[in-house]
Amino acid sequence: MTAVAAPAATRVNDFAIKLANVNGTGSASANSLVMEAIFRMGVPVSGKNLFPSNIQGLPTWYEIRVNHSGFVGRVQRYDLAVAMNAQTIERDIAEVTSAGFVLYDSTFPLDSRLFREDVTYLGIPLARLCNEHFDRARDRILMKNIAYAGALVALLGIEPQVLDVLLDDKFARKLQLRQANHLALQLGMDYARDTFDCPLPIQVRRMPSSESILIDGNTAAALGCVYAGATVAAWYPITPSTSLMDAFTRFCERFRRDPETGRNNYLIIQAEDELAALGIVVGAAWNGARAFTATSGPGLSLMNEILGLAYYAEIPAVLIDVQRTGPSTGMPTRTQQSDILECAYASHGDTKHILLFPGNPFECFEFAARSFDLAERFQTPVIMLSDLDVGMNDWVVPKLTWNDAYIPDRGIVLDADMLERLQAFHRYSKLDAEFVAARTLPGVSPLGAYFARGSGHTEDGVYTEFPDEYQKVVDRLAQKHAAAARHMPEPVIERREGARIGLVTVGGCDLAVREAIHNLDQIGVQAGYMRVRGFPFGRSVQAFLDEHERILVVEQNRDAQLRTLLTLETAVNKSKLGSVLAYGGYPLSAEPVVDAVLQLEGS
Amino acid sequence: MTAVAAPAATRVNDFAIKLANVNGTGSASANSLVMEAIFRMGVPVSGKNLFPSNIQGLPTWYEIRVNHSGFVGRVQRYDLAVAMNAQTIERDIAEVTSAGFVLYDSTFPLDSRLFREDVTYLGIPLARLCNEHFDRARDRILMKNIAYAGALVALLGIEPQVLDVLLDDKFARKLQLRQANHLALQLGMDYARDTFDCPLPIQVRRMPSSESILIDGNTAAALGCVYAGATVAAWYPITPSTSLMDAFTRFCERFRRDPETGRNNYLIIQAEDELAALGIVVGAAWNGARAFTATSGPGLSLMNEILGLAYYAEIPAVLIDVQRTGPSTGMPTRTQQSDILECAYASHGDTKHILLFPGNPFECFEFAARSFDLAERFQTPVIMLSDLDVGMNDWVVPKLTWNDAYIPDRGIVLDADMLERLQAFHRYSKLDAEFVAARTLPGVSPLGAYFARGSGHTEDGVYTEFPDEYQKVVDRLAQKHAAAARHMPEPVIERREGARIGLVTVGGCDLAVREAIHNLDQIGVQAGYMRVRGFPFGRSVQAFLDEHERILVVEQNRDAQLRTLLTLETAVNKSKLGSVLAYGGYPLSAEPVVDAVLQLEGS
Amino acid sequence: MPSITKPLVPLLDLPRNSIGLTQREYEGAMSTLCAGCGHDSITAALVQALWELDVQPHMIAKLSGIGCSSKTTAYFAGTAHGFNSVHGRMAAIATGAAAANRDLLYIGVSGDGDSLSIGLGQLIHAMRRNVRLMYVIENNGVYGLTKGQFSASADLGAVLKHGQKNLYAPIDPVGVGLAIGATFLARSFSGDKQQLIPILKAAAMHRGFALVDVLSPCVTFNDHEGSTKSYRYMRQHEVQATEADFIPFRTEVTASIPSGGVQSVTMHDGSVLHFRAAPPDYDPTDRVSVMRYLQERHEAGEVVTGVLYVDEEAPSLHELTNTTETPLVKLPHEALCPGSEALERLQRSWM
Amino acid sequence: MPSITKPLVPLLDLPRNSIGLTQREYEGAMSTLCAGCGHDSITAALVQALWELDVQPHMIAKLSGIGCSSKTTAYFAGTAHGFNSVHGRMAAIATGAAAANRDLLYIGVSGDGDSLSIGLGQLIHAMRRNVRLMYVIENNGVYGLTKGQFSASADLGAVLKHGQKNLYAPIDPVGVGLAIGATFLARSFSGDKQQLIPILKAAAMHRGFALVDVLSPCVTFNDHEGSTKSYRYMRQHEVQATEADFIPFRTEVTASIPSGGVQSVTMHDGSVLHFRAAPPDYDPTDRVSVMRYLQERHEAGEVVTGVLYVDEEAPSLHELTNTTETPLVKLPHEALCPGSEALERLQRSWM
Ligand SMILES: Cc1ncc(C[n+]2csc(CCOP(=O)(O)OP(=O)(O)O)c2C)c(N)n1
Ligand SMILES: Cc1ncc(C[n+]2csc(CCOP(=O)(O)OP(=O)(O)O)c2C)c(N)n1
Ligand code: SF4
Ligand code: SF4
Ligand SMILES: [Mg+2]
Ligand SMILES: [Mg+2]
Repeated sequence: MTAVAAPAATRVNDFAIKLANVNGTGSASANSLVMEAIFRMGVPVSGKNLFPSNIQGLPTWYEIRVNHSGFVGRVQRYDLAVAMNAQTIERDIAEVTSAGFVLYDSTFPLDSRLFREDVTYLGIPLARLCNEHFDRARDRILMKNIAYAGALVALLGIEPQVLDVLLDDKFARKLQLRQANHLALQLGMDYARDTFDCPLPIQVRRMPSSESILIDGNTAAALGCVYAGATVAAWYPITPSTSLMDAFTRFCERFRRDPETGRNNYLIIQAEDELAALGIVVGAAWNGARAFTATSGPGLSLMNEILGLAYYAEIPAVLIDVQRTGPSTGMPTRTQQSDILECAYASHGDTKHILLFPGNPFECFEFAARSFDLAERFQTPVIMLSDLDVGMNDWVVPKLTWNDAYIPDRGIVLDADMLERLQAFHRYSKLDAEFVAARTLPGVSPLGAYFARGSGHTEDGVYTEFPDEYQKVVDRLAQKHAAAARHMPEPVIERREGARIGLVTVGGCDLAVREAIHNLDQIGVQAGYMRVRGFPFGRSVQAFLDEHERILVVEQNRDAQLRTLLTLETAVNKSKLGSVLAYGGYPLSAEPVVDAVLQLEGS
Repeated sequence: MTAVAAPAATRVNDFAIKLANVNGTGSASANSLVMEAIFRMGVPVSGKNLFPSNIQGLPTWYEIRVNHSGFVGRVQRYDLAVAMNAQTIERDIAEVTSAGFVLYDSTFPLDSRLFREDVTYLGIPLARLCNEHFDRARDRILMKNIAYAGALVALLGIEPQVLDVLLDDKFARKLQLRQANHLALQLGMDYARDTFDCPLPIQVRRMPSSESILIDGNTAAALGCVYAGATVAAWYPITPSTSLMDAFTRFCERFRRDPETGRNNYLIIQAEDELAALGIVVGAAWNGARAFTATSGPGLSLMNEILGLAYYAEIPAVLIDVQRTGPSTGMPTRTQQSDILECAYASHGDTKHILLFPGNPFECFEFAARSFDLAERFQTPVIMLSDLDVGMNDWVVPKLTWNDAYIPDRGIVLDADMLERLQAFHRYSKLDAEFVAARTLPGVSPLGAYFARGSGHTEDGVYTEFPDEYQKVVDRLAQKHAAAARHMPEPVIERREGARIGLVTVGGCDLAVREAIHNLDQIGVQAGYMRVRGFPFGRSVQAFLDEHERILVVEQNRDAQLRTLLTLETAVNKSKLGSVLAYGGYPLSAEPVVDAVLQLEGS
Repeated sequence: MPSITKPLVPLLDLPRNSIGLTQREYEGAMSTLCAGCGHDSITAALVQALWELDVQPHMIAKLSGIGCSSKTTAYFAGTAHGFNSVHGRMAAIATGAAAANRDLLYIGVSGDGDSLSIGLGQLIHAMRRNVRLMYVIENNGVYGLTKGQFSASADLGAVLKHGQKNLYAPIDPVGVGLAIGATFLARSFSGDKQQLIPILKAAAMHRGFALVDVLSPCVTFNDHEGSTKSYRYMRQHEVQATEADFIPFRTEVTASIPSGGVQSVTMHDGSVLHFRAAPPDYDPTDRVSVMRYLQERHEAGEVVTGVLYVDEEAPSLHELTNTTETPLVKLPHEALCPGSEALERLQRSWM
Repeated sequence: MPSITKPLVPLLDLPRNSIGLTQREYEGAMSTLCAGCGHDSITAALVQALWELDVQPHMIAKLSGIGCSSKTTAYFAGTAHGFNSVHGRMAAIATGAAAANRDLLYIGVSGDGDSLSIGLGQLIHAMRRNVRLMYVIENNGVYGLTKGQFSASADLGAVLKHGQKNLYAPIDPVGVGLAIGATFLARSFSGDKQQLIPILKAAAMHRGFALVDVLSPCVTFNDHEGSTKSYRYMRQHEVQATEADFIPFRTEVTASIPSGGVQSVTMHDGSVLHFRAAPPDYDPTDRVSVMRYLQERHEAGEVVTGVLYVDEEAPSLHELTNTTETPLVKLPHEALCPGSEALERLQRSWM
């Protein structure tokens, strides 16, 4: 069948497409190629990879959202679907908006039951084209992907030369592959141009390029650790945190090798499990190194005991939890924000931790670096809660910057001279207004020795079982944690004239919630916006809660964990707090937020 | 110096004494001997063992509280101190009430700095007496303890024949030891009678004996597990839970050995760590056995990951957490109630568990048995939170009873016939009004097979990554947990006419809080009483909170963990909730509770 | 991958075992592993071994941890209960299951990451308790499911696609088993079904804990040049120490056992396991000589396969703990609850 | 217990080592262990060994887990930093510490429960990484601090005071170390200071991970008749495979080395470790023969003590990972932070 020009009006730089593939067929690179091309045309775009916890043969999707105003959060329906997976084609076609498009491989006839009156089908004989032009079986499979990418270039009006450049960069050193890719791309473009009237009503048009970059949160966080001066890293592989350590390793190989000696100014240990990973970090931090680990839910649970040790023995430790869908193994390749409560109070006994909540890769870089300052200043574990969406998907964010005047905040660390001058060194007694005690590093001098322990201890670190001595120390720990509030990153707040409702959210929900607020504004409904970025909460968080009659806490978990934390750790009256919960494992989109606000307004 | 009869008026069955010793010198048996004797005279008594996390040479105390009205919670000052430990004698004497008594070994002169004008010193040459009458070094040390016990018998007016019986029972099969003990006891008694005018104003007088027993919570809990039909137990040694598994082992050897074959109807495994211990329990429970483990804080933290697995795969598992002072290793031999929050939400992702809070050994027996019914009915982990005070100290409680008509609640378990009749078996879809699904046990029949997994699954237990299928199951889990509220033990509530203040507490705080309410009543201040005994909370908990203007939550931790749970899981307005927190590691006493209420009344 | 061909052949003409079942009844769900993954060959071998053993499929209990390898419990014995638990703890969970019901056949499937890193402590202690459990390690030297990091069994100096080099000596589960007194240790290769099947059968019949370390190439992350877990390497370096040739009593085919250098071990259930020793002096019951032989071959760069060590004398967990014959799960409550009178009596001493 | 005699002797007349310190400076807090506990004798040996090694006490880092044994890090080198961590994870924590600062002397003290049950995985993997760490197991076959349950090193058939019998074969850390390629394995007895001290010195100088398994009777829970961890048993069954006789280069006293059957190993720092082999053919560098010998002696009911295996060739963690000579903790921020320009350059490819 030939293309029927869709009745829909032209929509420039404002559409969403979904690419449905089978994992392990090499579609990933083709998909990101399209997304990157759009990015290079200066158009705000996002690419979300919905991949299975499997290596080959299961369904995988890639969603591209293009939006001139920067609202590139996830949507739930698509203007165009590239349907390359027979297992899911029915669902995939069903998700196309009315008057939308379906691109499929017409080498094989499409099951008639899959036809919809209200969408346009763009059949392209991808398999046939590739079989005609490529000999190696491997190429025939891989190049199908590049071919549909080529077709999209034509259909969406993407500038072909942008792709030429991309391919040339990508395969700079691989002539043969480069040629193959160019050919496949051309095949798709030509076929589309010859067969359909291109571009479709949904199309891309160059915008003035901004100073932004395309980066995923794990890469950014790893870079933050490098810049903060982390020297020891220990980890145990787990999706979706693995790529963070991979990136840290790459950056260290590039930036941390002594030019003269060729020796490494870092040490990364792939531990035997997460207990060891955090143990290594705690040992290194006790010894004075900036050390961190990255993990996800199951690893976090295994780290509970040692987190309590670090809290009580007052040892800095940085832990990055890239959250995924729980409980238990859950859905390892789906996103969620469901470790908030466990992170806040991890371990038995009375414990409280410092948390950071980056909302995008830019903040992953910034907060990762900041974690080390906070951990060392307050001599306690700091947990940065990222998630799969923020950590593994490519985001368009402002260029990262670094202030070369930065000096690491090591907190109160006494050196040999200070110890000399000091009358006596009390490891665990309040030394500053923020209830922090002075620490020393092993090897400093005979005067600096103390005994770190997770057992009851006096202000000198001596073992005790006397209530008063024990309480002195644990009371200070509570005060210390409270004092950290002043040092947390401020929440992002956008007040709106006459808004009775305030939307409070966290992390990667950012874009979708902003979009919701924008859409609500279009229909004359106002809502304030706050995204918390650290725990303990500071004054501004309290202020925002107080300013609004009703609060809706938007988060990606079943049990309203952020709402829980706000209920417990601010003075807010919980009856004021409502929830918008999205926890199916996909990144948040604006619709449910809009609906919830309207419902509340209605009531 | 000779005894000056204290001016104080005679106080019958209402006093407290503290025995200060060095651990590893065999004082424990002598101390409990005195306490048991008082118990056998029908007088309400408690004996609290404040021992160090050490095997030999550190301070250890034993506190005996005698109170005719049954208020035998801990006190902070003592009418009589037996000062046998030079390391702590200063503190020990300081804690004696004015007009109180100090019993010490006068073989060696007492440091004059230890003299107080307002107390009476009872010097007894214990070492000399024992050296004169015993030859073996071991006896000379051990018998000193029995000798001061003898002195106390005379000084407190305990019936000697009660002790004769006790010793005869105790050393029924050990003639020589029996004689030695009798002799030492006599030496102490005689010396006291000859030297001081006995009995002292603080004295014991027989009361009509009630149907009560003397028992510790760990023994009672172990017995509860035996009666509930637990067949598999796995554990890793940790104070203060160890004695629970020791007792379970003893009871099994006694009650679970097949008379004919001599084979065991149980299997107890000392695991390599707590991860394995809970793993073994989960494996056994998946297979249909009633299985449990007992641990304390550090073990609980290590069990976090597998708790999440049991929650999500819906496997019954009983965990008894005998709480101790945290965080980390903390004070292993001191009590606290600081695992409440971790137990309620243990593991990453969205999880919620069923909790039981016994307040004394009687309830340890009852709730331990009940845990298995709840775990199997709701196919989820059940955590019973005991603590060191309840678990390891001897309590006077009503005799335990068992209803022989009891039938274990196995929940919905399909057998081969049911499976035959059933159209199809859906492991994870709601089957009853309480959102519980049907389960089957391995080996039942080819129709009953299902795949248990901690990864995302459909209502049939099939792996899924689709949001809707995933949510169906986790939503049901939340509803199931809520439905369990109806099955929790009711809170213990005592309303008081015109009480504006309500005291809410948990576990072993029971006695001290009741005593506080009694004392307040004496001075005309009324306070209502509620002790919660299970989570999720039921209607009655909400009702009590609503009925009172102000609520004081009395608990033994720093961070007000019960108050936190009430704030989150009831509709109460948290501004109404105040706290009384005692977390130094010693059992609660009434004083701080009285003070807090008066302060609140004052304001 | 048996489960994939499932739809094609009609059931009728398939051969049946002595309990009247075809191999189909021992198959499971369709595999979702990579085409060519060694793990699927092991699944196929398990299917045939179980079929040949005439076990009732629903009397099998399958347990695993987390990993590509651990997924395979879903791909055989579809009418048996399965438990895909958490990473590294399967040995403990299987121990509990075996404790509760001694009547089932327990098959644990794990990976080298699951067993030799995070789960090493649990594995060793399960071996030490001699829990009756066939424990198969699908050993590929990498963490497949997390995309190919080195596992603790990766070869010293092995190189990953993206150039990373392994710095640490590999942990050999058989060596560890020997050191801590394991009672059944075997090694095989996923590509050698003919050897693997009898080994799996022997393991299934073993009295206690039977460890079967099966080298199983990861075609996606670890089947390249130089990997000692690759098909190529195994084909070149495999040395069969012993060929297990397993004969259940009910079908005496002693005829098939060749004479000379034959070493026989009677399994706890009376069936007999015959070893044809490659080196005529190889004695799989003598720990010391086994250690020496393996160490020597290892230094010669060879991978010794076969049933390498067996001790059928050592009692299993239930025997050690003297538990009753009846599975604990089958005991009626009356047999477990002492009742009110006993409670009354017991409390006298506490009054 | 050295720390207990502390107040008595005036410092002056005590002998001083080459850096002018008396043994006092190597002592720590007063022990709170039971009188007669083997652990205290090990503490005493450590004090003397460290003194003889002329190490600056504050350049020592002491780490331990939880247990009576783990408490002993408080009883020596009082001016050194100590870390009494959590149960079973010390090996990992010490690995991290060693990673951060390669200039300190790391001494880990643990127990058999801490190391062979809950901590077994961590211990094995620390050995595998060959972290430079002297790891002392104060091995008494029981969990002392929790009042005497059996540990994984308890003897098969051993009986506790209250009659319980151990059903499982003991795990021997030396055997496990041999199986997984550890590079320094020694065993000694707390009651034999003369042998223990040179072994501890050798372990301290070892290039990588040095495991010292010291049988250390628990007089309270495990020193009774029939316990192979008792003083009586050790005195009867100890067989010295090798006597370590350690001579740092700076003080060549070769005179004291007898000729004949002497086996010398040069430690990574150039100092030499001499072994006088009890069985003349004993070669502590040949893994296979070591395995055989130990297995044989074990079956003969003997406990072989001495430095049982050494490999000074194997590179340690820092060598394997090629980290810089300067301890990582001493690197200035400039050496670690690439700076804004590099960030600028890096991001070009992402625009
Ligand atoms: C506690 C925990 N940590 C990490 C992971 C992530 N993870 C899943 S599978 C796996 C390793 C699998 O390797 P292996 O056992 O060798 O199986 P393979 O995929 O190679 O067959 C890891 C680290 C997890 N699921 N749980
Ligand atoms: C996670 C955890 N589980 C259990 C304990 C309790 N615990 C303290 S010491 C110890 C065993 C000590 O045995 P070992 O290491 O042999 O030392 P020993 O006392 O015999 O010298 C145990 C189980 C703990 N502290 N932490
Ligand atoms: S990744 Fe490797 S181990 Fe996993 S399925 Fe593919 S081939 Fe098999
Ligand atoms: S209990 Fe045993 S190990 Fe612990 S201090 Fe006493 S003797 Fe030593
Ligand atoms: Mg693997
Ligand atoms: Mg021990």
